[in-house]
Amino acid sequence: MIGLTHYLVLSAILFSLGIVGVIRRKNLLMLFFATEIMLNAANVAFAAISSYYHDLSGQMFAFFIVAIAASEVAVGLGLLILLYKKYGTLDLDNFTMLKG
Amino acid sequence: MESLVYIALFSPLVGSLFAALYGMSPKRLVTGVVTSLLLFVSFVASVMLLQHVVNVGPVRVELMDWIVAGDMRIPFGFAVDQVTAVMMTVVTLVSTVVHVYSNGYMEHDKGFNRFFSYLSAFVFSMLVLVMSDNFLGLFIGWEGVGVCSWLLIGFWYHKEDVGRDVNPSISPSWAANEAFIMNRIADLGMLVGIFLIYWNIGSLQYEEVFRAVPNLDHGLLVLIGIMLFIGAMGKSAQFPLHTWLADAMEGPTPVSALIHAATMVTAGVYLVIRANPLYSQIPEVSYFIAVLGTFVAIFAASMALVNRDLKRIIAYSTLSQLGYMFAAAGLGAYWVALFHLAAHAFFKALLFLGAGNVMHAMDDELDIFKMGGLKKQMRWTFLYMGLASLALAGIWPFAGFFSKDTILEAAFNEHSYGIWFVLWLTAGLTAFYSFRQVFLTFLSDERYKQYGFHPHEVQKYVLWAMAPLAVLAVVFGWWKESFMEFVTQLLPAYEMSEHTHHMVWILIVVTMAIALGGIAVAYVLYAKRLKRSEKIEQSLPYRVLSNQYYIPILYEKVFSKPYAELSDIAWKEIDLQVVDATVDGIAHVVEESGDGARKMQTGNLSDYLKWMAAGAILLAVLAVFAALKH
Amino acid sequence: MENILSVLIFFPLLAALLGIVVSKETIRVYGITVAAIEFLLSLWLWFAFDTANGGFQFIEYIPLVSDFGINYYLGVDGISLFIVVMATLMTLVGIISLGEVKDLKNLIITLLMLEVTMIGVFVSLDAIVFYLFWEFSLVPMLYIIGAWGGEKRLYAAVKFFLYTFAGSLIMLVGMLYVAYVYQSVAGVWSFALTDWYALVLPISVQKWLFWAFFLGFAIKVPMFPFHTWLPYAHGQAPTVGSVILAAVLLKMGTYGFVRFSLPMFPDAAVAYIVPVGVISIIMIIYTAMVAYAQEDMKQVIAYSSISHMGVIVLGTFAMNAEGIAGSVFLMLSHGIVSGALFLLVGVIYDRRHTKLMSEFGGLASIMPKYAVIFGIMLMASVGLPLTIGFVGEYLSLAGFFKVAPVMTLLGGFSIILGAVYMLSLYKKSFFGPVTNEANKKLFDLDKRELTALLPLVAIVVWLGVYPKPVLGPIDTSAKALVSFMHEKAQTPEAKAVIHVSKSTKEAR
Amino acid sequence: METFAFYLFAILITGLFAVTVMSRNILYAMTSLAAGMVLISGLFFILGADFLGVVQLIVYVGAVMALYAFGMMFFDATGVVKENNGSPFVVFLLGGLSAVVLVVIFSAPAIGHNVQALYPPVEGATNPQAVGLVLFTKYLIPFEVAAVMLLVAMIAGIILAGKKMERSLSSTHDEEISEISEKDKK
Repeated sequence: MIGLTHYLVLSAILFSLGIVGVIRRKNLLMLFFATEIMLNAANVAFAAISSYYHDLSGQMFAFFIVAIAASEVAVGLGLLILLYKKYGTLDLDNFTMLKG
Repeated sequence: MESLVYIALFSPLVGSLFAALYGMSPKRLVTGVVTSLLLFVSFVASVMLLQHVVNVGPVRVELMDWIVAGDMRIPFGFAVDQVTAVMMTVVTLVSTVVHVYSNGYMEHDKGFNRFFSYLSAFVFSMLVLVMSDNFLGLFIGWEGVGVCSWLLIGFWYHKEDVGRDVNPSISPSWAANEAFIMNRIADLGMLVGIFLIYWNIGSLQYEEVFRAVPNLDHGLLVLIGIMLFIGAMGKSAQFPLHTWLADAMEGPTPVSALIHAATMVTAGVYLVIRANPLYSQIPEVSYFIAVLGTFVAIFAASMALVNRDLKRIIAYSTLSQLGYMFAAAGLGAYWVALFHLAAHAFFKALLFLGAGNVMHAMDDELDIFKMGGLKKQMRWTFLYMGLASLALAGIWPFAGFFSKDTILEAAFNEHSYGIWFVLWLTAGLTAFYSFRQVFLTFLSDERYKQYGFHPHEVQKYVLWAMAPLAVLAVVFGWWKESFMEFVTQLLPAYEMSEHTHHMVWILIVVTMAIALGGIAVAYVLYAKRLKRSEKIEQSLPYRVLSNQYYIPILYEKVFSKPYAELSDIAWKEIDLQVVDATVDGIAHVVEESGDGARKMQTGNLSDYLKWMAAGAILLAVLAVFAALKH
Repeated sequence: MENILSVLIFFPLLAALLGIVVSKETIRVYGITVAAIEFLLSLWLWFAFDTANGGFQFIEYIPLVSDFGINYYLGVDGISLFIVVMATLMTLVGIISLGEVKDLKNLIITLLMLEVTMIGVFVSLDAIVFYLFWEFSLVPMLYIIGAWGGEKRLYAAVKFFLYTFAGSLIMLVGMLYVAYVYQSVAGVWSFALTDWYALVLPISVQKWLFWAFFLGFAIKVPMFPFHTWLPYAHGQAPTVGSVILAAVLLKMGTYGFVRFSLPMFPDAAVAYIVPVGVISIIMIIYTAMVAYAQEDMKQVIAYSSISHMGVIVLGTFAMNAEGIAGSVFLMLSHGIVSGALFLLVGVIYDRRHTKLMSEFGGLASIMPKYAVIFGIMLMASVGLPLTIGFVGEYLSLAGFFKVAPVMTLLGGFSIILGAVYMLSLYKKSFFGPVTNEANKKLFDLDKRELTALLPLVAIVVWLGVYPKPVLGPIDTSAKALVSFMHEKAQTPEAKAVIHVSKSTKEAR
Repeated sequence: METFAFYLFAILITGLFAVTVMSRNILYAMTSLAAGMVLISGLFFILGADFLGVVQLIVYVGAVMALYAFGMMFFDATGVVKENNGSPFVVFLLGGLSAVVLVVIFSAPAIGHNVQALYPPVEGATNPQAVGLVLFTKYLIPFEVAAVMLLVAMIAGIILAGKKMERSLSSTHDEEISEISEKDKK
């Protein structure tokens, strides 16, 4: 029988995959992909909790997360395009303006 | 009578403020004249008060409250009783003479007006000191005279510091600071004494304190007595706080006459006399005072034996005479101490003023080896100084004879033969060094000629001004009986035992003999001409004496220098290197760690994300442990 | 004029804001006028003050955050009254003394803001309001040092700020804890000092809180070994900054002892007389020695300030009316005297642009008026009777003698060592021949400088001869404080040490 | 059946996302991401969150992936991405650790069993109906805010990636910008 824990563990694994992607990849686009994975992992957890507790709040949160993900992609991609136009690359190693 | 008290007290202050108005302008005769007149007014008022006290009794006035806090209530209260009346008369008389004298002496000085301002301020402080009816009021005067003495010793402040071998006092400003600081050391003792009195008796009024003294614990009284005496030691330049007095001779000579001979330095004696109800309860402290006084008497006299400096010789003799006074007071003969104090004020002031005349004539030269034979040019001065020296040496019928002889009698009477013997010996030394000085200055060969001096007598009015002192130096002793009757209304009477009465003539003869002997030795050695012997001058005792037992050098080596070095260490090594460095070190650690942490800021987003992930994991782990704990 | 205290606080604030639109030419007149009006207002406060009443007067109370018991709660008693008057006086004197300074307008506005915070500290009876003013006072001073200071001004300003700030944070923790304890006892929050006074704390708690407050105050005082910010601050601050810093800001620390530590933690205060006394004595003797070693006139006076503050702390911990009244009076006298001394050093610095004593010598011959006023202030500083310095020093030491005679004897070294460094300063700079050519053409004090200095000279003499108008109200409040402490103290040892005056007992 | 579906989906999603994270080719990465998201919607359906599943399909797989696809046209992203992936040790340590910790946390039996549902699904309504009821009553304001946010994001996307992309408005001075706009008016 599949319980809540199964879903949560799956969500945790997916989230960690996202973390791996975020810290491993240097291409900004790939970073975006990894963030999407993390967001989806959260969604899975929310949906599962919502379902097992019979409470729609979880789905609501998941729903808003989807909205945020969409906005993020829209703005983020715009920024990425600007960045690419300006520097011709999306490799993070080339952006070290914040160096302290 | 109240108004007389205020007139006597405040006219010097008015004079001082008046002169201060012209303090920065060039010489105006009017300041000298006005202050002298006001001093005379004060003197007249003092005499009238004296008369009033003789005929009617003590006067008490209270001006206003000064410090009121907690249970402490200290008024500006003034009481004129027998002792105060005597002191006031002596102080104002000598001050008046010195003021008039200074008009001549300071004639060509740039700071003429300033000088009179200081001088009158001093008299005011001295009057506050003697007239106050409580210990803190006395302390006002006590510190006030200290400051005026500082101002006056350092009067010629523009002089440069020179080495000790050129001038043992280094410079007027140095001597002034030395005097002030030494007095401060003693004042701390005095303050502690005052605190002890306040917290154990609850008042600082003489009346209440002395009323309460018999009921107090003996150990406490000893402590109070010692503390107050420490204060007295500073002001009266007793060993070991004596070095400032000789250096104070850097001040103008009238100042030396007034402050460092006649009045201020006797304040310590006055304090002991004033606190006689206290000191008569603690014989061991009194005996210590007597012994110390005796020691200082011979100690100072020995330094005077070889000194070549006209003023320093007199300064040492002052020190020595102060020792006599303390000896008398310590032996319980308070009225004798007061009597000697008054007599000493007259003849010592006269001696100093005479020395001032000589300095004036010799263009401020002080070395008596460069003088000699001055009696031709300075007949009156010679007369005055001769009289004063006779009085100092204690020759009948001059004032010093009566007072000093009574002190010796008292010592004999107390069976303190040691004290008697030392004082007796000192009498001989005193006679010797004072006449050594007189002979070397006024008789013997005219050595000044080879140094190109052209001595001349001072102005007539100056000589006239000195006359009252000269008269008193001669006749004051004749009033011994009436003086005793008067002051013993307040002070304990001192009765000689039968035995002493029998011995009294023998004592007088013995004392006179040694005094005359001293004069005779001085005559033989110095009256004809100055004979200097290399061998004696190179001998160890001579060098020890002429270097004041090396005490000033010792103080410099033991106190001043180490203090300065320690201060430097405290600042440069401790304050900057330890205390401040610790503070800066803490700041540095913060800064360094910040600088170290800066390396995390590579500017690469990946690294930031790694740090973030690590932080998030850390938080999650913490959450796990927190959950496990519950 | 029921709300005179608010007027005193907000008038300079408004005036400072208005000052922004005042033209540069008239700003000096404007500043002097504002400061003078403020001073007159504070004088009015003094005259309207009921001297027979030892408690708080002119109380104002407006709830700010009533849920947490934070209120706009003001009031003065005899202890704070004169510090307020001195703060307004020294600001006035400071503004008058300003010479040709760059950016005068901003300086005057900053000084007025500083005045706001200083008065706020001394009149607020709510811990939070007190703390706000306490911290705000750092900001104008930071600007004054940092913008108008000497070469190392940034270092000095930052050190001043961070050091005092760190201390007061610990004090804040203490305050919050007291409020917390109050809440747990009374059920409601309150930061009102009068409520806190009524709170009897367990002795173990008192001891911790005592040190928390102590650290905040001690750094401000500044007590050894937290004093090292002061020489830098003084050394780098412009004259007017040093004047205000020495005269008023340092007093906030000792005032804090009197206002907070003593009535709130009487048992702890008694228990810690010995450590506090030892620190004070180290501070008196050690800084006096350091002062003697200095080469810079201003540093001598800066270190002498620390030394004198030691005597003030001794008086505060005397636990009797004599000592506390004496220490409060000494706060005033030290404020006026050290303020004047800093002004005097500023005078010579304006002329020669150096403060090193070795550069001078023989100034008494060239600048006699200057030398006279310096001399008077010097004598007041070393505590000569009949000057303002003596009364407070004497009473403080006399008071402390009751609790610790031997320590008082050591503390009394201040009168000796004070004379040593001050006289040596005077001798080095004023006596001796004029050796430095540059000094020969110096001109004496001008009218502006005399206007600033002569009132201080007058006060020094007046309060030295007749301190009663000031000492009286202080004494009344000090007596009230001591008898309050005596009642509040729990341990018999503390009750034995706290000495209630006979007159108070009789009145009861 | 459900068990089988869950494990199938779980393994497939994990595998696909792992490809996304590891792949050097952006196109592969994107494709596997899209596929993974489709499968996630499958999970939603299993959980009975029909509406969310549909939204997931439309928004993620439809809109977002389409956006990425369009976005990629701007980049030279067809080929292999050249990256300096740093030390894999740190990466996998952190990733592994986070996985372990999260799994530990989530698998812990600490989850409450008597949780009161705040907004239980309306009896008898289908999932989209129930969602609609809650969304337009209790979550109306957040919903509107989200809508505004989407609008803002849309405008921002257009502005950022829209015309005059050859000029960077954020890194030019104010004067230059006004100059440019004046030129444009002419």
